[in-house]
Amino acid sequence: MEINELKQIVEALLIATPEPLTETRFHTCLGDSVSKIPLQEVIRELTTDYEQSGRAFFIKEVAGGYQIVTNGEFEPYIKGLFSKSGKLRLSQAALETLAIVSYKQPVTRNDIESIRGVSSDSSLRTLLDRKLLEIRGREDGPGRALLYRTSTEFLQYFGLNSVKDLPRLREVEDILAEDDQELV
Amino acid sequence: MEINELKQIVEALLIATPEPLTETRFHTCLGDSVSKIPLQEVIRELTTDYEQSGRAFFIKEVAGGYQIVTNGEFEPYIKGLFSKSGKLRLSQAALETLAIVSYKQPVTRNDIESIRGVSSDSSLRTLLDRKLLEIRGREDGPGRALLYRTSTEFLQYFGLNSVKDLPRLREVEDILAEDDQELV
Amino acid sequence: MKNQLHRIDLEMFEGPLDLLLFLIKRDELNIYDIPIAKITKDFLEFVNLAKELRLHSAGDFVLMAATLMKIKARMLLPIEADGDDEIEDPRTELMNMLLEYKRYKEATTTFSEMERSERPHYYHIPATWSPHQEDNTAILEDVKLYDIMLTFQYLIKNYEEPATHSVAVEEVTLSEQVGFLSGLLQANAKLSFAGLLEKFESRLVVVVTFLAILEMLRNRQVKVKQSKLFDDLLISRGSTFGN
Repeated sequence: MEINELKQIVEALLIATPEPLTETRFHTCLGDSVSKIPLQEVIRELTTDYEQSGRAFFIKEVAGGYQIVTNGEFEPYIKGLFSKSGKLRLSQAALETLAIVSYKQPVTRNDIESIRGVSSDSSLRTLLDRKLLEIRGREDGPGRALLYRTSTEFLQYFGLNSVKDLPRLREVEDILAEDDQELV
Repeated sequence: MEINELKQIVEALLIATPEPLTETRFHTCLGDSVSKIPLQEVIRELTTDYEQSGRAFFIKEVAGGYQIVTNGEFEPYIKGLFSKSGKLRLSQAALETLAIVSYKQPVTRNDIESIRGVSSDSSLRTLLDRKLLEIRGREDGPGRALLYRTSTEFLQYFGLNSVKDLPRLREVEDILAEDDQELV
Repeated sequence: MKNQLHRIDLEMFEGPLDLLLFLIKRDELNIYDIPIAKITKDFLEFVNLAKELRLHSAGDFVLMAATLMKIKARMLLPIEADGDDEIEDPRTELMNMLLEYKRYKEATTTFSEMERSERPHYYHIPATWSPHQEDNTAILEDVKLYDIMLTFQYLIKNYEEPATHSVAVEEVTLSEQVGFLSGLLQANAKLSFAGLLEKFESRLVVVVTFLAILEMLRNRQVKVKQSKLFDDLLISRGSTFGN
């Protein structure tokens, strides 16, 4: 199969897919029509096409695959499509909870609460409702507490390819040193 | 606003909209930036662009609005997106049936229907087809009705070791509990 | 300084640790050597001043107040160095909690920035009526365990008679606990806080009781003393008790 045909197929898949298009999924879709050109290269070609023809969208690498997203400049118009004028932002409490889960996962509610020093039911609920977190099994210990993890939606929400792409959790010494500098 | 700017805005809206883009919705999105060009004309121009540049998608008029869909010829590839997808896609009816079997297993079709209050034949069939449920044995009673349970695939999908690891209702209520009771 | 404190609202803080970090930063305190008496005083003052205590987080603030008082009491104990065993600073656990929390609080800023930069981009949502679906009912994308559990809860709530499903909600108010403590103090000259705690099973009751003690302390209905030997609180009648 040659590149132009592949470009069309990949474009169609990107338009139809409800989740990021991964290399594996792409090959499932191709079936017997084997291609020697890697998905990454087809994506690169499509990206150039979209840029040159002034499309209002681009292909984003996210959650281990590819998905079509709109260019940032159109946000003021797109907001009007959604009743609550666009995306709801997460509260500080929910962001704290997410930060803890993403670095320490899988974690129990107790783990979260002992770090935050405050009960975290309502943030957990918000995050589960928005599918940014998911329940994944139970702890082995005696309490057999439920375990929480981040989801694919989490990666999409923050535009990450994988949890490994998160900036490293800084050491406390670095943070404190910076605090001191601010004071001077 | 001139046609080229409008084309880009409409394209962005079509990419982001969860439901068909209607004329009314389009004007809500435009806000104060009034346009004298009707949506229909912008759509016509975009359609020509897509045809000329050999895009794999087109704009379809549906339910009183417009939506981007893939060209029919790519159907064979797109099917692959939905076969054994990494995500579980269920109808509300199937989800309800699955929820009842998960928590009340083993159950008969009768048990399910008396909780849901509607016939559940087709959701049971869907769930059996997807291998999320399985039939295991019969009830002892006089009717000897078939008993439904969740399958190993079900456990694997949700990362559970056993059915006992399902979140208990009490745990759910913890998370769902109202937390802004007034003290004084 | 005091007036500044007045304007602070409890809800500004994500919890007691957040408030402590604020106090440490504001007064340029050394996190590795926290002046526990000062910070306990400021913390308690803050908790008392916070006008609208919403129970959910107020409980966590009150528990922290109790922890701080416990540490303060331990700090007063004469240090009996055995030579071999090094005595742990009573502040260590709190310090570690604060340091750990600080790391995640810092990371929260990063998450906030990522959220902001992703905000203008919207993912393409494929047409919902797509012919790839088997039927026309609304398809729920990416069903999670949480959805299964919510659905079951919803179904079962609607199925069962409301009467058979009524949950006994434990209700306890501040004035009830004030009354309860007054009753106990009529009969006993002294009450041990630790002893009281053993009576209660729920954290909510503990919290409300502690708040009641603080309230009575403010009105001078009780006096609270900390024994030198134990870090327990001893509650006795105050100057306005029984008025």
